[in-house]
Amino acid sequence: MLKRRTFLATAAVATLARPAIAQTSKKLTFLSWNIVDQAEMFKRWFAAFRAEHPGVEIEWLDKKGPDVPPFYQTQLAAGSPPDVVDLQGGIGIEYAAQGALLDLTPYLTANPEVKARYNADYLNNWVWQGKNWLVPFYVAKTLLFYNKTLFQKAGLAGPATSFDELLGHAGKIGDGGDDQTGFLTLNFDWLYWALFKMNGIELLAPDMQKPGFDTAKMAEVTDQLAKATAGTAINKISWTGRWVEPLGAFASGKVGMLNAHSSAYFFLKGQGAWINSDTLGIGELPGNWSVPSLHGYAISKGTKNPDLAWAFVDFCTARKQAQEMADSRRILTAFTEVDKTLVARLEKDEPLAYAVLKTQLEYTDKLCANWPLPNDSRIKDAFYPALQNALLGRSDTKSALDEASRKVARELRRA
Amino acid sequence: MVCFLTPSLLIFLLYRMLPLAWNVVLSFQAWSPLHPPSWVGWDNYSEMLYDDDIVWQALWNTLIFMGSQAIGVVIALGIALLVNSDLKGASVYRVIVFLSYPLMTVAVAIIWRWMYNERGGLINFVLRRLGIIDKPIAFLDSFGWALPSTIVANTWQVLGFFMIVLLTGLQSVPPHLYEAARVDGAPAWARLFRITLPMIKPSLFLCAVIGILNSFAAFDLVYVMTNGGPGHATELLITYIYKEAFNQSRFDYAATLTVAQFALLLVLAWAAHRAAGGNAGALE
Amino acid sequence: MPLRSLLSSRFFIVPVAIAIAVGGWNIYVSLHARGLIAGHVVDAAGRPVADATVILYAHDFVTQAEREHTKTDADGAFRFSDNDSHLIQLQAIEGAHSSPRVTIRLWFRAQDYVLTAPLVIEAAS
Amino acid sequence: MTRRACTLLVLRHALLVAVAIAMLTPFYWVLKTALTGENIYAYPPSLLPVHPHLYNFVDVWYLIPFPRYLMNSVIVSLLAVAGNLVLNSIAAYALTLPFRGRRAVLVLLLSCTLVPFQATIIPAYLITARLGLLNAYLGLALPLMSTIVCIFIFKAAFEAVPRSLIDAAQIDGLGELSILTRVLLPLSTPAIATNVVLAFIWSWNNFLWPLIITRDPNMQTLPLGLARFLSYMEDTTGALYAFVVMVLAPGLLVFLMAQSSFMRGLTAGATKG
Repeated sequence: MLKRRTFLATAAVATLARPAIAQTSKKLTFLSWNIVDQAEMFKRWFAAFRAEHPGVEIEWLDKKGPDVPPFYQTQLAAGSPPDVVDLQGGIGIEYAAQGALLDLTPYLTANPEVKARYNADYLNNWVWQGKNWLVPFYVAKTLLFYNKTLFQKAGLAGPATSFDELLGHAGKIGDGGDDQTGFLTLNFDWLYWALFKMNGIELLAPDMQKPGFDTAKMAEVTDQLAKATAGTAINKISWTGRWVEPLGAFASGKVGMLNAHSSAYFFLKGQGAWINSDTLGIGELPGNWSVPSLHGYAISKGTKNPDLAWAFVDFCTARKQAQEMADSRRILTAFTEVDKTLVARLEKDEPLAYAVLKTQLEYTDKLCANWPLPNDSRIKDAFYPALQNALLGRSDTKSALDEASRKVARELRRA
Repeated sequence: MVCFLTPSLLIFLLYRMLPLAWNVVLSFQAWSPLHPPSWVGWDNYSEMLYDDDIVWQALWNTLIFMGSQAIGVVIALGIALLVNSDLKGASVYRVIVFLSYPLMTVAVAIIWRWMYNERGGLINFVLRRLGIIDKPIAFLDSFGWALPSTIVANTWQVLGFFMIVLLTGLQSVPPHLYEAARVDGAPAWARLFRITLPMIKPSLFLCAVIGILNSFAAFDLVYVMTNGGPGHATELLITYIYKEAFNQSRFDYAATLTVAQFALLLVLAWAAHRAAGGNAGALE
Repeated sequence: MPLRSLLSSRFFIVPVAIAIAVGGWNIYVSLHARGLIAGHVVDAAGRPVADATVILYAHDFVTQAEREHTKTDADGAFRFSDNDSHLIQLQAIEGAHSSPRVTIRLWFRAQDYVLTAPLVIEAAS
Repeated sequence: MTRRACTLLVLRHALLVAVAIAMLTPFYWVLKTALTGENIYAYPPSLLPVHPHLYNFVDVWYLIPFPRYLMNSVIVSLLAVAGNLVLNSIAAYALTLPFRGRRAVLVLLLSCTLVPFQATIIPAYLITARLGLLNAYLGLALPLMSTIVCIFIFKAAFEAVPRSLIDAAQIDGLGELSILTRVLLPLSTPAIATNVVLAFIWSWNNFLWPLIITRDPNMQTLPLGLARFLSYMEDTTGALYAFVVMVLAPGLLVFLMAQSSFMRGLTAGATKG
């Protein structure tokens, strides 16, 4: 019986061990960040790009968000990084600081019309040491969703204009009983930071070398938030939930306000049957502060043909493709004309989506928590757990903030 | 016939020993994928011991996780004793208890994450209906409950394998010992402690080794279920190594942690082997 | 391994049974997958509505994309002939009035399906 | 049957039924959620599925190329199982024969089990790249082709075979390999069954290695499809749980088919020594 099995194994070895990636004339690898639902659109783009650049073969890889870093780092170590990669949030600057990405400034200066496409505030999110490292793919920033029915029930007219008024509103709704809570925020990356920025609190000192948050005002604000979280004003999931839990809680209709970015709207609409123009209010946090959550195209420095990679990025962010992307996913691309046409179209078709996306075009000068940090995830990992302990009342504010600033200072020294 | 060993040894060399050596060398260097490695001697180790306090929480969680395997072994022993007889439906119970082991850990993590859910979850529903609690507990989001919840999920999956290993031990105990003990009128618990337990010590050793290995076989479970839990409440050494290597792209520091974990596991395995009467690899 | 005991062992019977079931199902699918969707449109009082527009939305992942629309004939009947989705929604519109979107879930793509209940256009939309 | 023995039996069965219920509830719960149509976030959750339907499975079938992922997983598992049987049996046979440094090899093998796979991703990837097995079934299966616990299971089974049989075979002039195939293996079919099931389970479960080594989507295995599905559908609808059920079904089917010889293998065969 053993003989037949060994024969099977050797046959398998011969047929199935296909040669390593076949080297064709010109190959371009594009690694995207969990956007496989746009497969048809990408296939059209690749076909159009191949028509313009004959003899180019495009290999498209798509990985789930948390799986992009391990895959990209392994490819980097093996010396075969994907030519173009879609990166999210602070990872762009981190990989640039690591020397993994190609500096795009020369390309942008050589093609001013490409640079002119983008909303400068969004483009400047990826400037580090005076150089541009990524161009926008699709962008979002936080806004305030509020439950109009709960607002009317608690006798509130509209969104708050100051931090204390915000906590006041949250308290009123939280007291409405029937395990209602007043305010909820997403907490991945730095999406909650607008709460501190509106109180004039900075994470780092102006020279970005020392922590800047160890102030009395920070302690006072953290105490207020911790007290609100202990009660029913702020829902605890704000500080522990990831993506499904907080949005699921708001979609259940029991939470007064939600601080989240525009792509959260489509998840909410799918989840909450109660959501329509009359029940879901759209507004800004006090002071119109907001935190960006951006996706951008980056080119790996290890690419074999940088010009082809730039041609691909230029092609993908061109007017036609960006419009297609904006229309199909109803998200902004930071390409000013494209976003305007999308918002205009939505004004007629979907008033609610229009209200959400309109906020993404306003107050782009008031973006915060977008510091170009080469070790963004390390600073986040040093800062957030300590803050989380204080907010959930697991440790007193003073010691939590001291520990946070000690650890952040150490990370800054090590960078 | 030593050449018979070479294919297996080759695979272990390629995928276990060489990577371990690579990690050991790297733990004395500072390297990121694009820069040439530079020797830094014991810096990484000193950082691990003095500067980094997450590693101690991860170590503590891992030890708790390994310790909790003992609970699984005790429960499995209880079930094995119940099932290890000529009971009519014994084989059906055996299959049911073992049914959870061949499952895909990612699937088990999703199932249990859904059962622990605050609103739609079964556990909260049953507890509230029995009146044990009045407000739902967010098991996977609370600092106190997160680790025990992952341990319960892991025990649920591994229980079957422990039961089978212990069954092999129980069935190798010659029956005449029990008759002799019964003739002398020894009570049930005396038979258990004086005859059964000493005789199945090798199986207990194997359970101990599997329990130790589980601390990194449970990577998928913790990664999908809580991804380190609220803060670092369910951070195991293995998830922390993964995060340091790939999220923080600090491969040199992750290598140091790997070497430290390997040393810890070696000591624990040696201790379990010493406690089980010193016949390593003899799987009775 | 004598052939007879091999044939009667479960490792042979179960895979063959599965293969037969899958084969049978595929044959059934190929016979019934012409993409025909047929139904009637009536108004609140149950009278067929002629010349009403019926829109077919196909489910593509998160959003509902409008695929095609057709007109009802004299006695309110309509037919689509090339639906290729397994999850569709139908809505009848006549002037300012429209019927609620009816979700139809099919067992496989392009399954031929005749609506059991007609699409009802309320008096006031 | 004295009254006391009878109550003891009833108690034993009651306890075992309780254990069985505790072990089976998660299966029931995921099946219920896969069938249900209602909003799975509503409280209180219903114990019986609310207007159950099977359309979630249809959605999943068209959303994720399930047959392709299933085929990939099966091919990798078969390669791993075949590799395991061949390599483990010859390695275990070599370990039963005394040779210099045998204890050293035993300790080496035991310490190899303690190296966590997650920490060896980069070197393993570099080695596989140099072997040219990236994005190939063999590359996916190679690290799983030999497992140390299974070598020890074979070793125990071979040592359980009485010496006299082996000596007789040697007298008849059989070579090493034919001793293994004609004398030892036929006598340790339960150990083979254990090897098949364990190797299948561990290769079927493998999530991280395929993630790193596969490039194009149609080379991915089931765990990757599941983790990918989890990412954008999250647990919003019953579809994710329908996919979990579809992923579990093949593994359970194989196990239920092989469980009789597997159980016999672990409980009776491997321990006569």
